[in-house]
Amino acid sequence: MSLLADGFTILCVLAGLVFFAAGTAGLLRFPDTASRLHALTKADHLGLGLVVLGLLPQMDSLAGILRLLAIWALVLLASAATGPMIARLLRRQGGAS
Amino acid sequence: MILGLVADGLLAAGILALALACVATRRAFASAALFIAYGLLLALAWARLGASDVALTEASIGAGLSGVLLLGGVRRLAGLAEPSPDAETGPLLTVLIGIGCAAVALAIGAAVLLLPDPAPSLAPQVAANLATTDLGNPVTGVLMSFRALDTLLESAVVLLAVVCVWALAPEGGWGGVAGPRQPIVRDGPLALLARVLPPLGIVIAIHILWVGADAPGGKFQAAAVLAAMWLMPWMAGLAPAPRIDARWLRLVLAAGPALFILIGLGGALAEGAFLAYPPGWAKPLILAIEIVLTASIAVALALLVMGPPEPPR
Amino acid sequence: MTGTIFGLVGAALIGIGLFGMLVRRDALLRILSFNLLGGGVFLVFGAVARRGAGAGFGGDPVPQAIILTGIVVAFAATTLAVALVLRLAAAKDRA
Amino acid sequence: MAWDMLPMLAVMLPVLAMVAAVPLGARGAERLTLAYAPVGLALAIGIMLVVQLGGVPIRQELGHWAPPLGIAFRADGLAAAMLLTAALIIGAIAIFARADFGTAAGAVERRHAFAFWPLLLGLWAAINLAVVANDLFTLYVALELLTFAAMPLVCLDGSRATLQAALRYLMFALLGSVLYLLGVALIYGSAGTLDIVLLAQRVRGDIPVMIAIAVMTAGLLAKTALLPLHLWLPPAHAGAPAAASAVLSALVVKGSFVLVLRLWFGVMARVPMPDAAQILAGLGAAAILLGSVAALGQARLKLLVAYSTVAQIGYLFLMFPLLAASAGEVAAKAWTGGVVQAVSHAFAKAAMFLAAGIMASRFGHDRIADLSGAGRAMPVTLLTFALAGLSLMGVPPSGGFAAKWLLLSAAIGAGQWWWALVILGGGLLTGGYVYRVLAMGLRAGDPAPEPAPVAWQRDGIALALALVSVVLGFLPLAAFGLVQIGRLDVAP
Repeated sequence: MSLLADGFTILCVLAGLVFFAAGTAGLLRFPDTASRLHALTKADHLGLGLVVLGLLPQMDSLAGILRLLAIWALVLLASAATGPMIARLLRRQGGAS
Repeated sequence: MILGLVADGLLAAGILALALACVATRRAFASAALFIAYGLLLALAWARLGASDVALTEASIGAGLSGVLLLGGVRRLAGLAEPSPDAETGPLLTVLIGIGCAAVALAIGAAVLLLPDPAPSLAPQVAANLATTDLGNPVTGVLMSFRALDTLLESAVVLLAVVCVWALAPEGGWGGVAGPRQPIVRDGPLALLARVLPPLGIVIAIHILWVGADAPGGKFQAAAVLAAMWLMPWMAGLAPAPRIDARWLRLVLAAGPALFILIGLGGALAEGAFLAYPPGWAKPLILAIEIVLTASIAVALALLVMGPPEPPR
Repeated sequence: MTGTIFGLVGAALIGIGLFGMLVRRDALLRILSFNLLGGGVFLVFGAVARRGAGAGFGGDPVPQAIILTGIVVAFAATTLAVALVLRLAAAKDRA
Repeated sequence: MAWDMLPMLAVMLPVLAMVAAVPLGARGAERLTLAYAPVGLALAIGIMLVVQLGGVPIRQELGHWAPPLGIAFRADGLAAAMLLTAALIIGAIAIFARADFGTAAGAVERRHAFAFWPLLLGLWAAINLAVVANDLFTLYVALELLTFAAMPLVCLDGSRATLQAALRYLMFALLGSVLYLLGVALIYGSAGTLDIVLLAQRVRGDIPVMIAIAVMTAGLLAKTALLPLHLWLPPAHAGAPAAASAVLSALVVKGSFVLVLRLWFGVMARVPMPDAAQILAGLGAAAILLGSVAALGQARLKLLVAYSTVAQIGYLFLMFPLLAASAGEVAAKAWTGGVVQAVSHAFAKAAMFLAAGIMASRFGHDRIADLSGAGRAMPVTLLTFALAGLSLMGVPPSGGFAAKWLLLSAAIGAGQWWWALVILGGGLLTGGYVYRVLAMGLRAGDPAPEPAPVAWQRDGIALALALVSVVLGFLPLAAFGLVQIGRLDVAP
């Protein structure tokens, strides 16, 4: 059981890290702010989601599980708010990168 | 072990790179943004150093509130359209200062390496005496009992800082609301955050305060979160800043330090030493101080970020 | 080991922050540098705390509590400096 | 008996008053300050008596936690002298400042009136804490409290020039405190305690401690404004309102100076550093000579007085090599001389700044060249300036004379005659700039300015402070034995 859980954790966290790496690469390599933003938010949501998912079986209490989920939800909320704000700023500045 | 070292090395490299970038760039906005990232990495470093309480404080105050403050400062300074008239430091002087600073860094590095081994530590003494305070978190024990004087004085320093910031109010601003007027944002992402986040944040702050007695957390971290939950609707124009001459505001500001001092003086009367808690009363008294102090510090931190009152346009 | 690594990072940050404070002419950049310098000093203190780990604690709690106090005081100092810089710029604007 | 509570009360009551001042508002804070001033003075006198009669420092372990885990207050003779000095000067300033920062019954609260009183109380608390705290980190908090209270006093009038001076001061002060804190970290890492008495027993001259002392001293010198780190002082002290200038010059720089003493002759009591002490005194000598010359060249009275502070701070550092190189009676003379210099300069400089302020408000300017007629129009003010000047010059009998004579004979006794030459040369230069002002004031000038309604109390307070600085010189030498009590560098 614990072997299975550990395997699940390792797989999920590794997959999450791949998304983080992809997001970071996008941030560095993409030409304009809009697509950078896109790469960052999409990849990070999935990356963090996978990391949180992977860590869930490692928690030994309900409180820990709730806290992990709360972290994920708060990060989602924050980036859901900041992404459009940056995009809006971009539009106001005339789309300059 | 090896993995830990690699993590430490990466973290160290990241912190140094961000700090260098922060100093190298001449654009204040970029510098402030880099500083926030630096603060967050620093919080991770604190976690690695086994100092979770400090990590929380660094993330909330060192990176969070300082970041808001600095970014806000950059924005408002740009609004004042003040071209920096001062000349840059000359290249020769820059090099000389650089050499001097490198020498200082090397000397401090050498001092760190030459610290005695085994390191002197008060951890055993804290562990031995923590039981008398009924607290489980040793850092809270130090802050509220063994070295309670520092915490008390610090709360007074924060209050004095509010007086200082207010003392910088321009002519005609006295008696108005703290800080610049914020444009009202009715919809959009900021308005959403400003409406959704505060109830959540307040719950989290109370949680951080409550667990602080036994786990990482406590009044400073909780106060920083509470201050942020006030600042966000303020920035969205949804929650007005208070008038600085409001009686309730000044009473809340003063309540925490005043209660702390009065309980300390009570200890002097009852137990023969300032800040001595009567046996069995340590935890309830500490909790009472922490709760009131959280309110005072939260208000003070928010007012510090808002800035001095300004004359109406 | 972790303690020593971050102690050395702290020493480097002190050099970087000091350099920024002395070389930069823009007041806000100086305040930022002051914060870098402060972060370095706290890290050196953190290294000291880490080295003193024992009695079941991950670090010596006394310096940890001192750092906590120090971070709050440093923040208060930063707000003061920023408020002063803004006030000065506004005074220049009017002049 | 609970005499051990006195130092704690001398610190915590002004903190409590400062906290209460915020909700009380400008008028309430003003009355609270004036009501507390005699209490604070009584506490200081009580501490002095207890220390003097008992012959040992007053100690209290806060919360019954003994160092190294806990924090102790320790009021020795030096602390008692500084507490009394602070209580007298701040009490006098509080009365003096009512005309500028008072609020009439029913009047609307004004910004500078709201700010001044809690700042003054905070400054008082910080000075008291800086002299009685025995823990290096508590002293750091005291330094920050001092900076926060002093900085807004510099720019209370809100003009561009004073804001600029305040920003420069703040940058120096913040750099100074963060360097001090760095040293605290290294000392804790080396010795595992921050209690000065314990450190005096534990510290040996190993490298981390020496580096710590070096950075801490550098930071504190920036706050004390010892040449070449003095650049912030003249604009800051000259631009502030007279009452604020007086406390800044008289007391604030002394706070960080006492910390240097605590480091060199407390923490490092067993580790003499004669070479470094020579450097420190060399900077002091340069400050005396260059500061006095700069004062001679100033066109404005308040700047002249501020540069005089730069010079007088220099004298404080002459005691370091004398203490490091000698023991017994010679060292005792050097110690007493340094402390009496700090105290007598505090009174003389407070009086001088108040007198300069009274003249400036009467004339509407403080250009020295246009002060003719001051002697006829305001004889008491000019007399105050002259008395304070005599003490600064070191003319007998005055507190300044006692200080300089003690330092002089300690220099001869320690075989370091060159410092004696500096003291004499500094006295002559001081005479020069004081004479410049007096000569101009005594010249029968244009029709004396209209007798503006300057309250006689203000003149009286300034004169009283100047008289104290002179009367210190009449005290029998034995009275100064107080400041020897509790010296850690001679403890067994």
